[in-house]
Formats: sequence, C-alpha cells, structure tokens
Amino acid sequence: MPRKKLVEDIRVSDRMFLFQPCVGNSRYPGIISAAQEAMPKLGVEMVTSDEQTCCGGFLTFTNVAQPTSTMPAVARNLCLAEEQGLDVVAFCNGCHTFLTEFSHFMNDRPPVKGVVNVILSMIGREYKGTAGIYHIIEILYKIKDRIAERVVVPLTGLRFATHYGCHYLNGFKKTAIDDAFMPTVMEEIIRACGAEVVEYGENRACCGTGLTQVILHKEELSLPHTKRKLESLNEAHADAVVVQCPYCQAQLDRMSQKLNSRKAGDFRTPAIHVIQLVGLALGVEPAKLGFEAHAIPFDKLLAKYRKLPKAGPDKTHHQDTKAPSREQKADGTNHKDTKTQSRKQSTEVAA
Amino acid sequence: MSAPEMARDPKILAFLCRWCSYAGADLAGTSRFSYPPNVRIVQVPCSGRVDPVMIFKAFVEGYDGVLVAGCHPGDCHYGTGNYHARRKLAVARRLLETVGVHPDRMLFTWVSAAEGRKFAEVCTTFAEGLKQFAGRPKTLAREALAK
Amino acid sequence: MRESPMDWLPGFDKKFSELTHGMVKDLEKCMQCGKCTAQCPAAKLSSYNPRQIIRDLKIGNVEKVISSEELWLCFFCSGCYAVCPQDINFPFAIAMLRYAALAKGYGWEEVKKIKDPYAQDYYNTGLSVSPDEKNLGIRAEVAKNSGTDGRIASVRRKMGLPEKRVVSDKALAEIRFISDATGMTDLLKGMEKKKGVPKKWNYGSPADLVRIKRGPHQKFQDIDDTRESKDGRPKTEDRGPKAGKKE
Amino acid sequence: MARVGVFICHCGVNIAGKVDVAKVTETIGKMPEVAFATEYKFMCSSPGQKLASDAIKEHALNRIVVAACSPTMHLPTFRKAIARAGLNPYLISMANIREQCSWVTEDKEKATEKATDLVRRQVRRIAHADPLEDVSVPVEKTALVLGGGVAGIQAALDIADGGRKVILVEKSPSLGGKMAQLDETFPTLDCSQCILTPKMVEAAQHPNIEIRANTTVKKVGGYVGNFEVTLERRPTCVDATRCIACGLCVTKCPVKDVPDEFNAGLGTRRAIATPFPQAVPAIPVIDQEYCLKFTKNKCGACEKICPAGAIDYEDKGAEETVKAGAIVVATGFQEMSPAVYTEYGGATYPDVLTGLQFERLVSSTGPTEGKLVRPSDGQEPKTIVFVQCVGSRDPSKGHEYCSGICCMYTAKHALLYKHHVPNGQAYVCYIDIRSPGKNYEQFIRRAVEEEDVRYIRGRVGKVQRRDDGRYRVFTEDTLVGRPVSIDADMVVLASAAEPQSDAASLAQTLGISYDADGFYTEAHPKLKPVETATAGVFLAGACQGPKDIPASVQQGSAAAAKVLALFANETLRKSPQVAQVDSSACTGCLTCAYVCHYSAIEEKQAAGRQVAFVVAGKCQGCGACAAACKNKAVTLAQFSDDEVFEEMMR
Repeated sequence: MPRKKLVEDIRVSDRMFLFQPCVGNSRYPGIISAAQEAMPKLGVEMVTSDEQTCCGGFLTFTNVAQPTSTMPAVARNLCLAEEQGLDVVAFCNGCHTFLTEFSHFMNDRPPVKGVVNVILSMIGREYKGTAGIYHIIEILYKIKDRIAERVVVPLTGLRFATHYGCHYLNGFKKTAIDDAFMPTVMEEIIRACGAEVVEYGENRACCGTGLTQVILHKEELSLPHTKRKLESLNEAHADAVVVQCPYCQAQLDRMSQKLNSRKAGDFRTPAIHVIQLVGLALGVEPAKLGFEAHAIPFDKLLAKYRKLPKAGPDKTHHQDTKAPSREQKADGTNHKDTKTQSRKQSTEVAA
Repeated sequence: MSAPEMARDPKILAFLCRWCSYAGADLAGTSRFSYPPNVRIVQVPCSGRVDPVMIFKAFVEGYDGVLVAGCHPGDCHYGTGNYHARRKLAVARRLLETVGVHPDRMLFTWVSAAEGRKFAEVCTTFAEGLKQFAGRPKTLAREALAK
Repeated sequence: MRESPMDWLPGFDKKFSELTHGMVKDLEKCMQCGKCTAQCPAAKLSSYNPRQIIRDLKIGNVEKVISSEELWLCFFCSGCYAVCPQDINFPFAIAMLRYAALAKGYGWEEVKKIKDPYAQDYYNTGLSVSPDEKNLGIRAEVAKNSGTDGRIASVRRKMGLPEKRVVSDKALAEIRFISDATGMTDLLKGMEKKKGVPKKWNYGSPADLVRIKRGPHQKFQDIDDTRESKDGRPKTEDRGPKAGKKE
Repeated sequence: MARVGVFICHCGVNIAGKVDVAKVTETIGKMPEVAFATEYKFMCSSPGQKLASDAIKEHALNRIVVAACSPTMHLPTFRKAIARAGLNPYLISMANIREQCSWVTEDKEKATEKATDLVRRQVRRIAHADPLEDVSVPVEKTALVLGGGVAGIQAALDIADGGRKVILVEKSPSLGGKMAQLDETFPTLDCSQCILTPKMVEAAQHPNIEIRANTTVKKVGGYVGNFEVTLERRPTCVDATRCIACGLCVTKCPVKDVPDEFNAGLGTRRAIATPFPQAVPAIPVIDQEYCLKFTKNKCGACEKICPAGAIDYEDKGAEETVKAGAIVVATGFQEMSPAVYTEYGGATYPDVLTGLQFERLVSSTGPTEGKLVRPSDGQEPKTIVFVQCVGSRDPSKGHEYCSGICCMYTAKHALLYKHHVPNGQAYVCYIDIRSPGKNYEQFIRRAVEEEDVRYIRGRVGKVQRRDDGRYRVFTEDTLVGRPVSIDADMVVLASAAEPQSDAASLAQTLGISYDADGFYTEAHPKLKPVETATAGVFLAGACQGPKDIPASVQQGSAAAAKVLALFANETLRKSPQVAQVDSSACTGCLTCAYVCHYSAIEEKQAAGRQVAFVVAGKCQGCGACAAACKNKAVTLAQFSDDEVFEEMMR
C-alpha cells in the first residue's frame, strides 16, 4: 500500500529538472525523449541542463572513486537545479538513490556540507540542499488522476507486468512512497493508462544486473536471476514489462537477446520504461519513444497499440469507427500520420 | 561568612529526596567517599516538595549554595515529582538572577540510590565552584530581607 | 581464526563507524538471524554470505573479509537492508569495506575492470556510460528493429535527438577540477599501471577534504582559462590523465 | 512546652571514632528545648532502647532525638520503642551523624562540629512537630477483575473461594480469552478447551462471582480499598435476563458472511451469534454492523423466533457504578497483525496464516471442524513451513522484545501438523529456541527427534507466491551458512504477542503505568511482580508481558493472594505523611490538584466557595502540592514548611 503521508509531501511543480540518466541517454534515449514529450502533456515542463553530468553512483559503488570525490560532484549537479529553483526528477533508480542518499548525508552533517562547499566555492557554486529529489514514479503516482484524465489512447486490453527495481524499494524501505515487498504504485499508474496488470511469480525478484555483475563478467551470478525472471514473465504472457529504471531495462532487454542467442530460452517480452508507457497512453507518437533502440522488438505491442481507439476530446472512451481501418495499414511505418493525429489530440486535450 | 572562610569551605544546603538522593548520600557514607563537611542535608520526601521559597530562605539564612537532588527522570517514586521540581527550580534559578544572586549558586541534579560516588563528587565540585564567589557581595543580603 | 581481535573488538562500533563514514548504523546490532542471506541474490549462486561477513567482522576477522573474493560479489540490491530487523544498511558497509580492501591493496583487478568503460568516460565526457554500443549481437537486433546500423547514435539521430549527449565544457572543467582536488584523478592515473596498486592513494574520509590547500584553486583557473581561449570543444586526449596531464 | 530527650550513639567506633560524642552531648544539653541528653554505645541495642524509654518516663520527655545512623536503618525501630513508652511514635527524629557525618568527614574537629549542628537542627525541628495518627481507611471487600481469560478466571475463582465477592468484567461476549481459541496446549498436548471450560463454568456458577460480559471500564475513581468504578456494557440487543440460550435465533439469522473473530477471521458466522459452542455466558449478541435490522431496517427473524422474547433492538447498552476494594487487571494480549510483513505476504496470501489462525484451523470447533486444509483450495498441505519471530525481536517492523511463547507454540503446531498429516513434512525456521519451562525442552526434542520436524536455524527472508499456487520460502541455514529455499503448501507465521490495542487508554483510566512496549509495569520486577505502583491495583497474565498459560495462571493466583491479604483487614492503616488543606487559606485555584500524581486532591465546597480537599486514603505524601500552593494552604505532615525551615536554619 502506498504511504499516504509521503505521497502527500511530494511537490509537483509546473517546471522540474530532468536529471538525465547516462544509461538512458546512451542505451535507451527513448526515456529522455518520452519525458520531454509526455511530461508537458501532464503540465510539467522538463528543464534540462547540458552542465549536468553523471550522478556519480557508478563510480562510487564500483569503488573507482571515493565518496569524497563524488559527493562534491553530486552537490554540483544538485546546484544546477537549485540555482533555477527547481526540484529534481530522476528517471533511474541509481540516480535517485545516489542523489537522495548523498544529499541527506550532506544535509544531516553540516561539517561535511561545509567541506563540500569549500570545494564548490572554488568553482563558484554553493550547495544549499533545498531542491527536492523525486523519482519519476513518485511524480507520476502523485498525478495519476491527471494521467487518467488526459489519456489520449487508453491502453485497453494491453497487459503489462511490473518490475520496480531493487534500488528504489529496498534501498528506501522506509522512505519510498510504497512498501518494499508489495508495492502497487506502478500498477495504479498502469491502470490509470487504461491497461491491465499481469501478476507473475518473480515480480519482486532482482533482475540480476547487480550493478556490475555483467560488466565484471560474473554472468554466472547474474544471468540465472535474469533467466528465472524472464521465464516467469513468459508464463505471464504480458505485452511488456514496465520498469522504472533504465538499468533494469537494459538487463531485461539485452539479456533476453543474449539468452536467446545462446539458445537458453525464447524471451520476447519487451521492457518498457514507465514514462514510455505513459507517453504511449498520452498519445506521444511511438517514434518519439525510442522503442527502436531496444533489442527486443516492440512490434507486437505497437501493432496492438495502433489498433486502439483514441479517447474523444470529451474524454469518453467511445469507439472511433474510422480509426482502426486507417491505423491497420500503418504497422510501424506510418509515423507521420500518427504524429499529426496525436498532435491534434493533444491540442484538443489542452483546449 | 567571611570571605576567607567561604574560600575555604562554602556552606551548602542540600535538599535530598528520600528515595534516591538521600539513600545515595547514605551510600556515599557507607562507601566512605568523603566530601566537604559544610554540607547540610535536609531530607524531603521528594524533590517536588522543594518550594522555591526554601531556596531563597536558604540564601537569606546565609548559605553559600543550595543543592537539590532528586531521582533520575522516570525513576521518581511519586511518578512525576522530579519533573515538577525541574520546572519549578528552572524558574527559581532565573528569579535568583533577578534578585542578584548568581544562579550558579544553585544546583539541581539527579542522584540515584546507587550513586554514592556521584553524590560525593557533586558536593565536591559544587563546593569548588562556589569558591569563586568568595568575597563577592550577595545582593540578597541576610539583613536586607530579614526585615 | 581471529587475526588481531584487540585491534577491532574494543570500540568496534566506533572504528567501523569511521570506516563507513557513519553511513552504516553499527553492525553490533546484528543478531545473526540470517534474514539477509535468505533473500540475497548473490548468496543464492555463490559463497557470498552477508551474515557471515558481519560475523567475521564482529569477531575480528577483518583481513579475511577484505581480502576475500566474496566482498566483490554484492549486487547492491539492498534486499538485505530491506528485510533487516535491525535496519543495518549492509550494502553501504560493503561499499566501504571495498575501500578498506583497496587501501590494503586487495581487489584492484575488480575495480580496474570498471575503470575504462565508466570512470574514464566520466572524466573525459562527464557521463559514465559510453554512447557506443559495443555488443555486436545487440547492435544487430537494434539495427533490425530500427532500420539503422544499430548504433545508438544512429537511433538517436533517427529520433531527432543529437547523436550523443554532450556535457558542456564548463561542466567538464568543473568536474575535472573536483576530481583533481579530491584525488580521483590520481587514482585513475594510478590504475593505468598494469599491475599493482596506485601508490598515491589512501582511503580517505570526508574530513580529508579540509586538507585541500589553495593550490587546486589555481589549477582550476588554468583549466578555465584554457577553455576560454580554445574553441570550446573538449579535447579528451589532452585532458585525460592518460596523457599524463601535469599542471 | 517541648521537653526533648537527646540520645547520642557511639555506634562502637563508627561515630565515636570521628566525633567527640561527649562534647556533642554537652553542647546539646545546653539547648533550652533539651530536657535530657545522654550518650550510649549502641542505641539500637535493647539496653539502648530501654535507656530511651526509661528516660521518657523519668524526665517526662515529650520529644525524642536519636543521633545515630541513617533514619532509613533504624527510625522504625525507635518509633516502636517510644510507642511502647507511651509516646506518639511520630514525635521522634533522627540525626544522621554516621552515614552523613562521621563516615564522610576526615577532620575530627569538623566532624564534631558538624554532628553538633546536625543534632541541633533535629532538636529544633522535632520541637515543632505535632503528634500524628496513622490514616485509617475502610476496605470494600469486593474485587474487580478485568479480563475473563485464564488469568482473570483464576484470580476470580481464588478470590471467590477465599470468601470475597468478585465482579468479573469481560470485553467480549464470553469468558475464555485466547486460551479458548487454542486447540491443544504445550507441553502436555492437553486439549485447551477441555481444561478451560470447566473453569469457565465454575466461575459462572460461583456464588461469589458476578460476570459482566460485553463490558468495559469507563471510569475509575477512589483509592485502595475504596475504588468506584463505572462499567459500560455495549448494546448486545439480547436481554441476558430473559435469554434461555436455546440458539434458535442464530439458526434463523439470514446474514451468514460475517467474518468470525473467534476463528481469527478464517470462517464466517451469523450476524447474531455466540462466539463458540461452550461460551460462558452463552447469550448470543447481535452485531449491529451486519444485522439487517440495523443496516436495512428489515428482517427481524431473530425477534420472531425467540421463544423468550429476549431480542431488544432498542438496547442502548448500560452503565453501572460498582464499589471495589481492589482491582485485578488481567486484560491479556493480542496477536500482532502480520500485515506489515509484506515480504511474507502476511494477511495477503491465503495460505500464509498466523499462529492463532493455525490453531483454529486444526481445532475441532474451528471453521473446518479440525480438517487441516489450505484455505485457498481446500487441499491438504504436504509441506508446511513455520516462520518464527514474526514481529518479535524485530525493532524495524515489529517489537524489540521476545514474545517468549512462540518457540513453544510453534513446536506444538509442528506436532499437531504431523498428527493431522503424518506423511507431511514440517519445517521450523528459527533464530534461537527458547524453552525454559518445565518439560519444555523435552517437548522441542520430541518434535525434532520423534516427529521428524526439520528445524532450520535462520530467519525467513521472503515468501514468494509461485505461479503454481505454492509458496517458495527463502531462508538461510545459518549453521551451514547456505541459503535454502523450501517449496511449501502452507506457511504459518509465529506472530508476536503484543499489548491489547486499548491497553494504554485503560492504563490511563486506572492510573497505572506501562512500559515502552505498552505492557503494564509491575511495582518491582523481582519482588512485586503482580503489584502496580498504584496501591490496590494488581496485574495478572499477559497484560504485564507475554506469558504462557502456566505463568498466567500463577499470576492470577498470586494477584488473588494479594487481594485476599488486603481484604483480611477491616481497615487499612497508612502513614500519616499526607497533605492537608487549610480551607480558610485556600483560594480554590486547584494548582495542587494539577500537580498531584495520584488524583488525591478534589474540590469541595466550604463556606460557600470552592476549595481543595485532600483524600487522605489516596495521598502518598510526596508534597508536590505543598510546594505548589501559592498561599501555603497545603501542609504536608512530617514535612511542613515550619519543620523544614527549622531544620535548615543555621
């Protein structure tokens, strides 16, 4: 059950700082693009900065840098949002964990903060600790009613499994907005998009990426977990598994391909980031959602999606009789058409 | 009291609660922890019994310092008496200041029945601390208020 | 077997707290219930055992822990923390123990594996994941899905995004300054050596930052000036520690 | 005119070694108040005491000061001695010249000086003392027992057998408590209900016991020996005086899907029901939340069928005030809800049960009539895992303390499982086995050795509901150091025993204290295990801390013994050290009542205005009121302002 008190405390502003995840940019650019397309439809403008760097979590938790080195770097990134008076939205569990933990660490320990600011003063910045740090799932959950209201393409009939990622729920067992073992926030967002939720046994199991296991060539530790999870997903016959972290996404997507190529199974469940899912429901054209960068194709999901009727401007889910016949021929190529259509829809919604 | 005498051995009045601090003072005796001889102990049932008037009267009487000791928080035999004492004596301390008595001439502390050594230490350090006031006039003079 | 219990057992809390920057509430609370290991994904498939590591630390087998291979098997899934009845943040403890291991010269081969693809990228570009897809299998799949050559850059271009994200020069100069000032640059340089451990590197605490002299400030100014005078594009070859940058 | 006699003790060399006793005697003898002063080697000895009593007669002494050891040691001794000589026992004071003088002062001269000063102060003080009489309060010889579980029943029966009246108050419709819900008991495997129901019936039929079911305590006034307690009965809509307990109403009730509390939520009951077949009293109760008469204003089947005309939909409950001399609190515990244990699927997965639910499931009066099946699909569980320490020893999600009973009841559950499913496999995941009772360890060994129950040392980390409807239990065998997973058909969580949810509010009503966990605090953990800090209120059973049946029964009997001892007195004598209000000086501000920890100060009318009034029976003599009174209208006997001022004067 979501923690009411914590949900209440979330501040959703009309401008928020999009903290760009490295994995997102370099592997699944659709996440960034989806955020920039979908969030304004929900009344949240995403502000980015080309001065923002990697959060530093990788470096710290793989021990290539000491916390002493990365803490000022974290503070510097947070300064970028603070200077504009914005709250930070992270799209990756890792970024969220790292920014939150280190900002708490500094805020709770004035001497550490002071030392960090000594360094920052040399580059002309000061960390105050005023910016709120949120995960995109928190923001989306807080405005789930707004999502439901502004859905352009209700994802009726599509079935999604969920995967939250350990770093968000486990690491924040008392401060995440939902329970660590039986969370429902993502389910509620999926339902707000009009889609169905599929249960599967390995729901709360680790995807197996284990931060560095694959990089460190410890596949024997990593892949069995991924395989078990993917097998359970196969049983569930979901159209896609919704994730909230690009790193989990990378594991579930890319390791499916790897396991397939090793004939270790036949895993075809695509992994979709929750903001990509919301983008679909809000009528962002699929070409902008970057599904092409995925190793497991979204063809089947998109084919079903294109057949879905659009909600009218009055927001009733009535059948648009013309739409299906027009969409049927599209099948992944006719982006232009979809684009104009979705634009039209969005202006209608806005009006 | 003359200044040299006070510098040697300040006179202290100690109000000790019967259940904890008085027993602590007894334990200091049983364990032979000596402390300055000019400490006069008055047993009260509870530190909550100590009326601020008693503190003022003690200074009028010419004591150099007043010590009040009760059970540790939560251990009061009467439930909340030591909390009442703490609040009342915090106010009394400020009042002392307004009548010109240095607030450090009064000490409120916790001494349990098992803290014999602590009681002796408290008396010793309190007496040491009082020595700094030797020779300094007490505005609240005995004569001034005795009228 | 205990190593030097007298070094650790008295004041274990305090010492461990220093070691972990106070991020881990004392391991002394551990009641050895095994709930952490019960759900640990790494323990399932290897000899890694969080409960055992805490036990070893508590009885003084610190050297055994920090020299062990198991120390490098943690997934950082935080499952152990999530279930811990005493709220011990064990993943942080592991991260900090790894620093302790590095300080003693253990585990560098593990860290070096990360260095090139991530840390060097961070230093050079401000981002820690290379934008180039190196896995040919994945590239083939992406190519099939996207009708491009399968590189992420191509997909991004097709989506109308810049081919890769570029961090501004100012930001790069800033993070490099932080790296230089806090010893990360030295660490990266030290790792260049094929064997052995960086000599100039010690495990530090946040308090070490206070010791920074005015020198680095000057250094930063230099970098900044260079940037002003050049065309604005970073030349990573020139700036990385690889090139033996010496100011 | 005070004629003070002063007796200065040498205490061997303890005092005389440091204090020049002769010199002290001489100096003190010159005081105007002093009629007689002498010294003696050991005042506490019989000749010493005789010396004092002889001197009282010889010198017509009316006040005594003994300068010796701490009054904590011998004040009672000397009080008795002077009382024998005909003097009021409160006209004696002791100067503590041993612990607080000779033993703590190095210098002989200083010690003598200090001793003289100390004695002088006591002389002045006692000269101002008044004779005091012990306060005497009458005793109402009726006991109020709160809680009708096994501890409360035991206390009630023992007090009643001792010839005193008992009012036994029970919150639920029937006596029995948690024990009535159990199937069998450890370590003997006695049938729980078979040994409990005779006691319930005995209590119901005892001429000295009145039972108040469906009743709670609303207000407690008065003090030891004289409590006035307001009891509140909730509306049951069945007139207990008319009901013949035929049960026809229950059979006719059309609402059949009410969750059954007695079966720990596993089964269902009707909207009018008796909790279980052997309930005492067996009067059914209408649940207004579900009854159609209340939800939809129709039906009325029970009223139509009732042959005794006992159904009364207009019942609004009732209040009554009873007088009691003592109160026994035996309100028991509740089982912690495992809902926070989402990693175990507690309160979510259908086949993940709590200990109490498992008891009901194997009980012959349970929802399946004793057939052990999975609630989800009715299949017999072939593999079962018992998870211990769910909510106990877990400061993060549950309680820091050990519930104490779970190790034993889990072993019992494992045995019961093996008796129901002989070819099944039972696993118990534990951290430590705690079996300190008589025959308890043997019971555990029996489970391990004879019944093949697999004990795994390791707390369960996660229970995963698998796609095939079974449950994968993840734990570690910490003795081997390897993670283990077990595919089980049923999982039983040994939920912690925690204080009743209304424990704190009842404590405030009763004026007793409770600890950080919410259990009621005993007066002394070793020496006064059933008393509370409030005189006349006693504890029994699990409300004081988790307990098994034998310990609860022991405490019930112990509390009864304390009550009977109290009731053996016609009146209660207590120290005269109580406060008194001079109503002519009292302004009626009642600041004294605000600071009084014992609610011993009440307001009353005197000379047409409100003044404070101290109930001597309740007053414990702390003096907070005396210190708080702005007008100095409150005087604490033995520690009046005058007495304290005299003592502190230099």
